[in-house]
Amino acid sequence: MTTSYDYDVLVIGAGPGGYHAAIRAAQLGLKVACAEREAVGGVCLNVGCIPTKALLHAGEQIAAARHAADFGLTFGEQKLDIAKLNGWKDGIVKKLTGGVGALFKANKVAHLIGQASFVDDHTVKVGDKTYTAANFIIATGSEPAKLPGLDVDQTHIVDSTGALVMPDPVPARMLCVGGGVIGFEFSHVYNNMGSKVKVIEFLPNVIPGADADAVKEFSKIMKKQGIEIAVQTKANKAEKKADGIHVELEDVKTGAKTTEVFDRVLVAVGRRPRTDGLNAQAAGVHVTDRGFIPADTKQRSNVPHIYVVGDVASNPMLAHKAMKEGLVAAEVIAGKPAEQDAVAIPGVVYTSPELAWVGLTEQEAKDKGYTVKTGVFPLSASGRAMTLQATDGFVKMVVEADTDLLLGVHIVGPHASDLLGEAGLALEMAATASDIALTIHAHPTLGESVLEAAEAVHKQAIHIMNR
Amino acid sequence: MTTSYDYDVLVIGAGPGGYHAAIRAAQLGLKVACAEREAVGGVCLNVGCIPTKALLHAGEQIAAARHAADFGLTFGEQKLDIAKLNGWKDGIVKKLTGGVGALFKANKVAHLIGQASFVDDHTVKVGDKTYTAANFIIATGSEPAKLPGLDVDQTHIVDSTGALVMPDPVPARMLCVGGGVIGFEFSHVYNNMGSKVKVIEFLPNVIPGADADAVKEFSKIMKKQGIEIAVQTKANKAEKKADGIHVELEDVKTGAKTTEVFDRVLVAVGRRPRTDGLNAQAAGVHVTDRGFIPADTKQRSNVPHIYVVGDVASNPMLAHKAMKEGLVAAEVIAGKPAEQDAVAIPGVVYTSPELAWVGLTEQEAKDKGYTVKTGVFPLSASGRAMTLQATDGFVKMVVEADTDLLLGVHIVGPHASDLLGEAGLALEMAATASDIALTIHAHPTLGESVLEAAEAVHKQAIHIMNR
Amino acid sequence: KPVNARADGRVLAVPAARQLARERGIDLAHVHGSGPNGRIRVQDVEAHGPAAPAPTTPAE
Ligand SMILES: Cc1cc2nc3c(=O)[nH]c(=O)nc-3n(C[C@H](O)[C@H](O)[C@H](O)COP(=O)(O)OP(=O)(O)OC[C@H]3O[C@@H](n4cnc5c(N)ncnc54)[C@H](O)[C@@H]3O)c2cc1C
Ligand SMILES: Cc1cc2nc3c(=O)[nH]c(=O)nc-3n(C[C@H](O)[C@H](O)[C@H](O)COP(=O)(O)OP(=O)(O)OC[C@H]3O[C@@H](n4cnc5c(N)ncnc54)[C@H](O)[C@@H]3O)c2cc1C
Repeated sequence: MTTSYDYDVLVIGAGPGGYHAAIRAAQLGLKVACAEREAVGGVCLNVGCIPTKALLHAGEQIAAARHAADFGLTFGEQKLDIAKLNGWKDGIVKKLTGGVGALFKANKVAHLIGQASFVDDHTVKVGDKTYTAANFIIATGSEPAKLPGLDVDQTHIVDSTGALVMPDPVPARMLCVGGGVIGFEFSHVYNNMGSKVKVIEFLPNVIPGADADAVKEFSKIMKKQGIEIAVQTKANKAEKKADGIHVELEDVKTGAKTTEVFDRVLVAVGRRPRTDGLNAQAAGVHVTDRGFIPADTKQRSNVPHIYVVGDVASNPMLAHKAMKEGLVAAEVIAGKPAEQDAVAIPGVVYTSPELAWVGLTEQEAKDKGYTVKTGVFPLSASGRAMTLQATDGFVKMVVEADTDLLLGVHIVGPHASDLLGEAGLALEMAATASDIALTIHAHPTLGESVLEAAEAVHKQAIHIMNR
Repeated sequence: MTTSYDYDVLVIGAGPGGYHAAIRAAQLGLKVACAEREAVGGVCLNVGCIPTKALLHAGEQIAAARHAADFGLTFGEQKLDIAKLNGWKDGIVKKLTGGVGALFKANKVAHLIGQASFVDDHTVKVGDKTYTAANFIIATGSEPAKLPGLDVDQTHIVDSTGALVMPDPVPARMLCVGGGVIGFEFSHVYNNMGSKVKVIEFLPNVIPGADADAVKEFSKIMKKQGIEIAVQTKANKAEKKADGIHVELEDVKTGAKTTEVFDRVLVAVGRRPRTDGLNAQAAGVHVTDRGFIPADTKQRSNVPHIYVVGDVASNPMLAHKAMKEGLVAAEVIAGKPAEQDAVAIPGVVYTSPELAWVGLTEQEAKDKGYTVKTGVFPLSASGRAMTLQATDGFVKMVVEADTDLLLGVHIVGPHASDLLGEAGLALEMAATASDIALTIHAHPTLGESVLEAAEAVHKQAIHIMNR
Repeated sequence: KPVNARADGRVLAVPAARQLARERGIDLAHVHGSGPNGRIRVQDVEAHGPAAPAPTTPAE
């Protein structure tokens, strides 16, 4: 590509969407720059996917040490050095963000430090300098939604970013406002670290978007682990007093109000797209009322040479969707036949057990007019799950009745996110339940439960009675 | 099927091959019996797959507690109650074998207790009674191979069955004769429980059958964990003395002999098919010199109504192969179009990290005449692996160069056995590396490393530089 | 005329076949899929015969 522009592609934002786009564009021989105003890696690496998983792992190790007593392994007094925990987590973040920086260098992606604002549809200003580019990829991501009445101070009342810094001591009483993925991941961490955690959710169900049976099983397990869950409940206001944070809770059905006292309140009520400072209108780029910049399946905005990927483009706000879209945008710009044509985008709650799914829920499939068959295999019948001390949960498969076509897979269980690999590939390959059932799965593995769920669709699972 | 026989199908042996065959035959409406002379569940449930995985999990929890110090979690003195450990393991076995018994009842499979011997090709004797059947399925399994000079007493010198009972105290010095899957699983257990373990292997490489690169990585990690490995070494004889078991080791290249002293010696030099007491010749069933009863892809022996499945039929001696063959035999008898047509049979070493593979190794693919491309993604570049404190290992993909057809996947890493689900389905569905690369994999998961290995085949992995 | 018409409007094709069809400018709705449920594999796209020129996105 020869142009009179400074760059073939200028990417705005170095989160997963942006850095995937930048690196792939560079791999394809384009001259690339990537502007970032905060830290390379975006929300995902710095204050999202990665640090949460580090804390979740630490919390799970605490729980595992407790469960080790079941097989005769006991320990003397346990000590958690909170400063070291936070440092370990930060070290992983640093390693990964440093890695992205190194990949930029190695791939010759120019890293522009500062906020990018459009001047016109081929020009941005980053700090004092202006740059021109033939194409832009907007990857400016998202930020936590706010909740009136609960002002985040990142100490007593925190959002997901504040919650990532584990305080010392661990708060005795924790309220999580919002029963979505992020809320439950933090609740699980704090619960394992010793907090008494309560989750409130406005809607009738937690983890909106997940299969109803899976959510039911998941909630049951979370409650068994000690997390209190109150649905159809909202938090009206919070007040710091000497004995803690007084939060007014309201039952949304009856309107009944109560006040409860906590030591830390996490506001995790969703995320909203972020376009502040971008000056999109200078480029003629359309921003919706809700702040999104919509894209077509080639990731093009309304301005054909300005692409948009990741959280700022659309829901679901997930890193792997951003990555895929980043690759598509880069390839389309390079003249490749790429398209965001994913059959399904997986979702995971990285608690222990995990809740992971890909494809349609049973209800979604019915709503779309499919005649549906399902197969469920409980992990209580899995030998591998027993040896892992993790028999809570199941694999549920949703299948089109007459064609056996796989529509969705919903897993509550250990390593559920690892099992999604097979489920996701199966959906993309238009596999049938038989394709999975006829594939040898190693014994003894958790993957056998995926096989058995497929067999259960045909009423032929071996390790349960098929009704 | 209406016959004048007592049963439509009589299965001999209630290991994974036999019990899968019996249950599937019953699901398909046949009148089924299953004879078993020892314990329902066979080697796999009683003294194989399951109890080893229980011990492996326990050992890994000990290691995990040690590594928890990295993130600030420390414990006072650790105590392992060996009796409780053995009891926990036995409890899992009991639960699973009890489960198979219950499934027999619920599926109306008659459980015949005792050794089955053929009287003629439609009759067996079990204990005092004789039973006739229209079809038989031989699923008599295998037993540990013996090594001259090392007589198993199940206390000092043990085979895999003896090794399953963890002695109190844990032996200080342990020799494992045989560097195969079973040998390494036990070595890993004992090493984690505090033994100083040495593994010797006659061949130039451990884990025969696995990809050479994967074995190299695996050996490196096992050594790093403290296991001593000596290849091209054999054990000639062992003598119990006051200070331990004196074992004469021989370097098979130089012939040099040394004597080393151990507290426990495990003989894990392979397994051989088991047909003792079966009186196969009375039914006209052909047994090879090496003791196998060969089967065709419909699992038929040379006598068309006598089927054979599992370890007694052929290598590899793996439970999931036995299960698949059991299902095939039952379905063929029921008139279904089943066939053992698996593209690949996965293999797993359930150490931590695991070594797991399915399909062709790079060398096998070359030997078969394929032009091969490979892609490798190291777990040291995986964010998920970092948060799991488990960055040793890699995913390696072997692909046909011109067609992109996937030929094999080789994984050294945490949860490798869970990741095999995707790899196995991909092989069975004749997927290409592109199919995997184009499928969205949830972030942050270990499955992303499978995706990145597929991208690496095309020199387009994102998180490493592609040479 | 589409040879692939499912009630849900989906054309069942593996990812690599979708990619190849895009590259060759072939509408998958007109490709005969040899797999179960008419699932289209790479070979099916190749067997579809000479393709129309791909509607490429010229890089600027
Ligand atoms: C606590 C938490 C946990 C999460 N866990 C997961 C998970 O496990 N899995 C998952 O898939 N998703 C997870 N997510 C969501 C995930 O982080 C986002 O989907 C992902 O980061 C979106 O990537 P992106 O590239 O679109 O944007 P972002 O990651 O938000 O990156 C956008 C970047 O653009 C920069 N930027 C914005 N405007 C400008 C400008 N004008 N000029 C220059 N730079 C600018 C920002 O500084 C930022 O670095 C989590 C989120 C949170 C908050
Ligand atoms: C320590 C160890 C670990 C292992 N780990 C794994 C693993 O992780 N994964 C894996 O895939 N494989 C593993 N294996 C191998 C696995 O156990 C075998 O492949 C599997 O058990 C074979 O199943 P089968 O049904 O063919 O025979 P078996 O399980 O051997 O069962 C045969 C049954 O037949 C009975 N029997 C024999 N003769 C007669 C007769 N004449 N009359 C009546 N009953 C009879 C026996 O008592 C036995 O119960 C392991 C093996 C060992 C020893």
